[in-house]
Amino acid sequence: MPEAVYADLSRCIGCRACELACERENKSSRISVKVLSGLAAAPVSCRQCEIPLCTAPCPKGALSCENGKLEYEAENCTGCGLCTLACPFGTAVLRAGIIERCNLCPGMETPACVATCPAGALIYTEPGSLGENIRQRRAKRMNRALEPPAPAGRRAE
Amino acid sequence: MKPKAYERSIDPATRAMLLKAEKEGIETAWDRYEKQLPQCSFGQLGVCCRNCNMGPCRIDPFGEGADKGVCGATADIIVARNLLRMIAAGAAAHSDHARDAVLTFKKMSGGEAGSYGIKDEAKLFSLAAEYGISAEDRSKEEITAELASALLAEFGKQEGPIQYTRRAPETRLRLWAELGIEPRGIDREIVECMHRTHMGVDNDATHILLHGLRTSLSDGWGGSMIATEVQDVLFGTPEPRKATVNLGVLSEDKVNVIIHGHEPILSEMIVEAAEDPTLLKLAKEKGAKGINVAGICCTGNETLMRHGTPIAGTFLQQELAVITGAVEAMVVDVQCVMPALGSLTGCYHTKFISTSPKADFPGTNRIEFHEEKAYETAKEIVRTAVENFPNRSPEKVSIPDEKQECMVGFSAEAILKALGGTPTPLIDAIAGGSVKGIGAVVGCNNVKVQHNYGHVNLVKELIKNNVLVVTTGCNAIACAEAGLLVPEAASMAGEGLKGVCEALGIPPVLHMGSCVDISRILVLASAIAKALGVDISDLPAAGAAPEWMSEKAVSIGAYVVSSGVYTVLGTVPPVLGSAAVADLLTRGLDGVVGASFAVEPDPFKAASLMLARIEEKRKALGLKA
Amino acid sequence: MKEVMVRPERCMGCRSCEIACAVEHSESKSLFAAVGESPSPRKRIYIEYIPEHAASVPVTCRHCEDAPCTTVCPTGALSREEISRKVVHSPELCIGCWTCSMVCNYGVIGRQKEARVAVKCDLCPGREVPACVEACPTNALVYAEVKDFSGIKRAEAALKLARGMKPGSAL
Amino acid sequence: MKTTEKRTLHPTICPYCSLGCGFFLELEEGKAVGIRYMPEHPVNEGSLCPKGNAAPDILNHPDRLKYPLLKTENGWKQLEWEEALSLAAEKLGTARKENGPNSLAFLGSAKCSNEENYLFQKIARLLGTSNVDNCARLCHASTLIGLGKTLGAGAMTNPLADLSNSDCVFVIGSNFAENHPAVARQVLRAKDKGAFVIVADPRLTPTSWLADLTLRLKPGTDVALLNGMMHVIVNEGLLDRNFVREKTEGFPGLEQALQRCCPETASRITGIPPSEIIKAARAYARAGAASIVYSMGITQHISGTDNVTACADLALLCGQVGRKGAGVLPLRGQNNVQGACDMGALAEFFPGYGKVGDAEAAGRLKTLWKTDKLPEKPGLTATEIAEAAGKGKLKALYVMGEDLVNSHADSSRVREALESLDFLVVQDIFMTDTAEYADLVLPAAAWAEKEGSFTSTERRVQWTDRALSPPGEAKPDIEILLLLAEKLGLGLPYRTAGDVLAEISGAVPSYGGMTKERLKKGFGLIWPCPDSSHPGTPVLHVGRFKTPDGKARLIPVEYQSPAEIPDPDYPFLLTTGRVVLHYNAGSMSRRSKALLEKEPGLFVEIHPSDAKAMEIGEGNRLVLETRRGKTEATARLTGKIGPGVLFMPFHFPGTNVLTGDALDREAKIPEFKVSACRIRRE
Amino acid sequence: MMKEMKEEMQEGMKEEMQEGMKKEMQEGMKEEMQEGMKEEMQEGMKEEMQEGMKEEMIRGDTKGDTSGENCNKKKVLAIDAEKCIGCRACSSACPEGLIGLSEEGGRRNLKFPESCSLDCERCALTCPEEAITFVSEEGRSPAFSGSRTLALGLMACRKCSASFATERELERVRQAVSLKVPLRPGGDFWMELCPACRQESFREKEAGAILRERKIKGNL
Repeated sequence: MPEAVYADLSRCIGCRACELACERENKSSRISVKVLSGLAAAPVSCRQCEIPLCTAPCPKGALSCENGKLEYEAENCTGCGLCTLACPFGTAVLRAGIIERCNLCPGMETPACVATCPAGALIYTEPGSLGENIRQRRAKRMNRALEPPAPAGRRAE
Repeated sequence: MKPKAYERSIDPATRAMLLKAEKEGIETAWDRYEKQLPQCSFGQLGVCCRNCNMGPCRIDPFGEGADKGVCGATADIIVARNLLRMIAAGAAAHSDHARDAVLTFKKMSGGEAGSYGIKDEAKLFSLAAEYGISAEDRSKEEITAELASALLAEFGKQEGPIQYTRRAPETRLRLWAELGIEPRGIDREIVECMHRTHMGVDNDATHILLHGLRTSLSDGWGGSMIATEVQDVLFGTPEPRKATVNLGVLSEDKVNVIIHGHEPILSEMIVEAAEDPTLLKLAKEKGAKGINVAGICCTGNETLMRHGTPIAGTFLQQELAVITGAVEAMVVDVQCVMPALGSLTGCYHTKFISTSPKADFPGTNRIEFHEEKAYETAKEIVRTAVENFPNRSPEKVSIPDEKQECMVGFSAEAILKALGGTPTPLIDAIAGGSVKGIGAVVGCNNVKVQHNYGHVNLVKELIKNNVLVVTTGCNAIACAEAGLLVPEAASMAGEGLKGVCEALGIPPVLHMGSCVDISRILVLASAIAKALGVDISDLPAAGAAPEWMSEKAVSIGAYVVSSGVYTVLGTVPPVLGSAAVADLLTRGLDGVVGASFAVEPDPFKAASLMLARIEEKRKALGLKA
Repeated sequence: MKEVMVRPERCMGCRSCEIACAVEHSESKSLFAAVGESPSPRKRIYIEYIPEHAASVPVTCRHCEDAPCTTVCPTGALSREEISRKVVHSPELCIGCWTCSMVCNYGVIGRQKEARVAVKCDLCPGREVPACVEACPTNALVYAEVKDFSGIKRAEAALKLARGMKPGSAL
Repeated sequence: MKTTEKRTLHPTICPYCSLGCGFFLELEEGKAVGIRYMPEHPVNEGSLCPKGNAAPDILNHPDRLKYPLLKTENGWKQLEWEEALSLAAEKLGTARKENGPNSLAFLGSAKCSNEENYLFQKIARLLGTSNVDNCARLCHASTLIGLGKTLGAGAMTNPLADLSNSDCVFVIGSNFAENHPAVARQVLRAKDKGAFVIVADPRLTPTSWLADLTLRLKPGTDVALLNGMMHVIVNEGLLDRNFVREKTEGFPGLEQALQRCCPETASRITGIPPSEIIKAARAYARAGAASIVYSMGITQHISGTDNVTACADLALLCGQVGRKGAGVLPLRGQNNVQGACDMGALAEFFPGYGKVGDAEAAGRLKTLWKTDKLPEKPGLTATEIAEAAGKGKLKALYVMGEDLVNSHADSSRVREALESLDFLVVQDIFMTDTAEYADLVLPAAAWAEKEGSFTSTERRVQWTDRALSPPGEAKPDIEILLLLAEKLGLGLPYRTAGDVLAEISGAVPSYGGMTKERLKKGFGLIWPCPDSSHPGTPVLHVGRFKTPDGKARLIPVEYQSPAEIPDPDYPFLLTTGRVVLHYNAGSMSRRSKALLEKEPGLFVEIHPSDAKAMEIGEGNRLVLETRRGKTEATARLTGKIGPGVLFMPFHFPGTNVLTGDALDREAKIPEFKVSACRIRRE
Repeated sequence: MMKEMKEEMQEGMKEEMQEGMKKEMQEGMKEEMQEGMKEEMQEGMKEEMQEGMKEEMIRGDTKGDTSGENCNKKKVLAIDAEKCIGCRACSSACPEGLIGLSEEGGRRNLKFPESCSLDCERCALTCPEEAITFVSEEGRSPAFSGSRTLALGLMACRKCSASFATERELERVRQAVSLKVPLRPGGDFWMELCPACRQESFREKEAGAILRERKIKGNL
């Protein structure tokens, strides 16, 4: 099942290590992190859509999608840039006739940005299983509301 | 909006009593069912395993959750093991009933159970012959004793075969032997079921199911058949007779005693005790015009077949009988007795009397029944009922007037006799096409199906298409209540069947007895198959259990299919959780034993399935459509 | 707007709601037929077991007022129905980008593997009461307006207090 | 070494901050080409911050010093090693002969390995002077003194991973999200388990994003906050009575002192509402296990030592020490600042924290070093070295891996001091601003070009091997020092770092069981590790404290306003700190293209209301002025700081022109965090 | 003043878009016509190319030598103004940079040379709309006279008003995308934003929840 990089914004500390790591592995960073109103940082990178819009206008089929996995052959890409206009997230960037988008670091076991994220904010997983740990946390919080508050001075040895 | 009572049953008497129950705020099985809804889906699919304390484990049928139990059991294993345990329980019920009968027979032969005697000597000698007990210069008592010990040995034996399986056609026996499903001993198969389904023993679905078939055969051609044969010897082989059924049989002015359960050992005595002059005198003293005994479930069927005692109702009508307010004593022994009767009888003057050493219930006056002093105990029970007559509070009494005539008592022997000693006239009728084939419709009631809706409509559909129907258990009572067990019912049959029925003066639907008496159908089918020189699976016959509920029905279904008869079930068995097991039962078995199951809640579609199979068999036998 | 409200203390983790939800969103809508269906039906309610508290909690879509998933969905597949205020998903618009399941802080957006689209709770439009609420044997799920539900909770708490029990504990 | 095709992988430790994150350096034909992550490393579990990812950039950087350089009238002249070292030895010898050993001074580096710092201070002390110090003076000197006085050991009490076991994390004066990003990983893990995080910081930093309660106190008022919290804890009986009774001394004195600072007074001083002080105190005291995390925000004040002491008092009051998840965690700055201090590269400490002047410690060292003469009086600290040089008392200064022009406070005075020296040797990997003033510059090897052991902030001593050879003629510091020692006539008996470590384990008791082989197996050892079978001690103070009687000391401290408070002509309060993309003086991080691109120049954060009042727009060039000097920076309008407060990073030359050199009386650490300042548009 | 100007522009764009839709229908009809025409042209071109190659082989002097100058055979560019969507793939593909590209005044201008002596035909191959074809000297019809400059209207990003694509490009993309996913009014706001602004708008949306949570949490 195609995996992708997902961000848990409650953990991102805006350190931009992912940008550095991506730049080192792929010449230019395909993930961009910006701090919003000094209160939170949000990374953005290609969402690896399973029914991608970016492949729709590609005249030469350079950008194609087989069973949910995006493939890009630079040789027959004409650099027309139509895919950059079709991507709703604007994460397909045309630079020197080649489309630069996150290809999930094929050479590495987990993408560089996920491996390097100090806060563990980037997760590389199958889309369906994203909800699992979020639900666990939510359920824990819901259930803790039921537990009576810990008595003063409780010592957890 | 139609009152709920109408949706719950098609039988007017039942509807009347349901309305009364609603008015009196009495909870019945239907109300309790509604409180259970929605029922657990894992249970319905059979993918819940509680066989060890690492569990309970359940398998997510849609593959998102767990796909194996803690020990790694897959859905196939769990469904197969649960099914095997149902067959084991069903077979155990029948076979233990047979054990009681044989023990009574043994005590009778030893002179310890004076209340009993031998009613059908011919059958005694034919059974003895079957067991190879020579009859010349031997007294009846000696033969009886030897036969008793031979029969008793069938239960404990470790190596096969079980004597009565020899009655099946040669091809069938060879098939069972090849498949390794020839039963070796009645108790042994059941114990092995329990062993195999213990955690970590038999974990291959097909392997488990094969043993299931073997256990069911030890029930069908073992336990049940022994019960029927011994009961015929002790109480006589049923002959055709007339009787009445439904709640209307209860009388306003007589002491009503209901015999409910499965073993005739008790009910025969009660019927006899009810004719005891002293008790009749006492009844008169108490202001009753007499003692009226009515049956429910199979113990009712047994006395109905042999004495024509009226039947008050099917399994689901046991509470309604009490609700009429006219029942002085509800006398029960084993199987299909609802514990709710305990609290229900509390609301009325009815005495709930449990008798079997093996079965007790909350809220009963217990009068333990033993064969040694059978008749005395029976009299004591009837006396209790008679003494209870004055306590009846008239304002609570309301007996529906629905009462239906019926012609019963069609044991295999009776049918053969009616056909002139051999099955040929029937075979010719079938060959000729006036009778397309034989339909065996059996089974109990189930709140999941509108009461008697499945039974009656399926049977009507079959006879309309010239299929001679043989019936037992609650289906028989349901058909009787719908007026199908009278010769006049031939008018509802197709032309061919109508002609045959009118010629022989028999109803299109033959009541062959209680649940254990399905063995009579096997004997009949085997006789016809041998006469035709084919296997049972080649006969144009099909079985059905439109409203089955008890584990006995699962065992019956299993041995009917293993004997080669295609069976259609009305309610869904808990097997759909495993595609493999479901496929094996509904398709795979055809290749194994020449018959398989089908599940079809709609009685009309069920009938067409049976007709199609019968058509298929006729074509195979070269009979014209 | 009525919502599926949860009383975690009553949840026994029998998962009947999960199966009922999957069956309700299958083609045949009947348990026995749905079992064999492909694509196999997907549940929209999730029972989360918490080992530390040995408790199970049903987690389902809260149909948030300004749902992060509707704001983030690029093609408008996830949108709020004007009249019913429900957050609904139209599969034909879904491009499988999964940003909705990334921002949803209940983690209740599931995935239909075969069609590669998101699936989420739509409060069973065809039914008067959602399938999960109906299927719950212990009434841990209640389909009510928020204000009515807090009424139920208040009554329950009062009852428990009257019996000298802690309001949060199960009956 | 793991090899993929023709690329080889070498395990190494990140040279930047003190966490000691591990990763694999990827080499191709001896050149650093990339990084592979090391998920099994206990500290960073494979993750690396931006600086970690850019670490290899400095390895084959064109600016690297390649040859020894001598300053002549017409620029730098390239020298041979032989020539350079004999010149240095000769200059040092003459200065020592003419004006005595104390006219020499040695500035060690927290970037160099334990072995190099040990050798460096040994040479200084063998030459007869204790004027040897390192940049710990500028960051955690107050921790050494503060925690030393109270808990008996001036180091982090629990390992970093232990933070995930805390139910409450009290972060005061630390912006770990930017300066020690891997710590965020552990705090977030604690939060997942339901921990309550409190962040006390004047600025709104990414660290405060993780907080459940933020206390935005005025800079320099930490003691008031801590005293206020302790007041609440004592009065509400939330303290751990039996811990205080059995394990501490001095509670009556503290209790009595605390009466004077109730939450209301604390609120007046710090600017935080009393309710929040009370809430923070209760959360910290009530938690099953609570940790205090602090850094420069606590230490770099004239009240630095008092701040540290107050933190220790708070922890001791609530018994939150010496247990899983409960500890006091000072986050050190440099990758081997803890090691440098352990090695005694401090004016007042011998290796192993024996006091200079303490006869018994000196005796042990004399036998080990087979010498009869050791300095009896503590030498000049780093800040005093600059001062003494200014007054002409110092003749020769040997600086190893330290850019004091940019990292010391009041850099204009530092520049004058360096000019007035007779002889300045700078041994570094780049031509830093300090090296410009040197008479002799010696090219050193960077971290991956030499072998040696480094001690991280959690007392974990890790060994790194030599991955590639240094550029040009550069030599590992250890080789340079050995050659210099020979030239100075001090016959030192070792050749490799392993030999030096063997001697260290003799000199420093807590390194007793550490050998090169043991350190290379697994991920190093956490000291104290007294003997070769000892597994190391992740959690300190279990059972008893390292004080003579085994009991900790509760020492009351008074709030003292910062040296320089804003006044009419310097209305703004300037505080300095770090940003995630640069490191300390920036000599390394500013040379990495990827990092510089993202944070190109010096900026000053100013509150929008102040900016509007002075018509300052975003990005305008501003001139900042303090009593020490002037600097230019671009304005950044943000609500991260409060009105009347300015923030500047010190990774660019110019920031420390502004900072004052008022020193903490005990730890002699300059007050970087508070300076009065004024600004005007350029 | 700036605000009104922008409104008119948006008004203008809306009308154009509606016309675009109308035009699109007409184009659909025209396309069948062009299809037919295109086939003959390609047929024509193929024969002509084969002759050209045959000639060269016979002459044998320029075999293998594709550098432009000394091959004197000139080919005329035929530009189909209707088809060109101004995606400038051709200008970046041309090795000699013969196709001029400039953008001003809300218009993107592509200056096609009248003829080209290179025979790489890369521009024709890269054109997504196959708007560039080559006709021989004689076959030139009067319509294709002289060098052609196509000026295509540029769309300005609604947020940062930078012009990021021609209207036709966006029309082509909208058409292609709507084959995969129908674009409803709520779901195509991003079509009017330039890629950079799309990233920013998505970033704000992504962070919306956490920003609100941290603002609510109090003194942040």
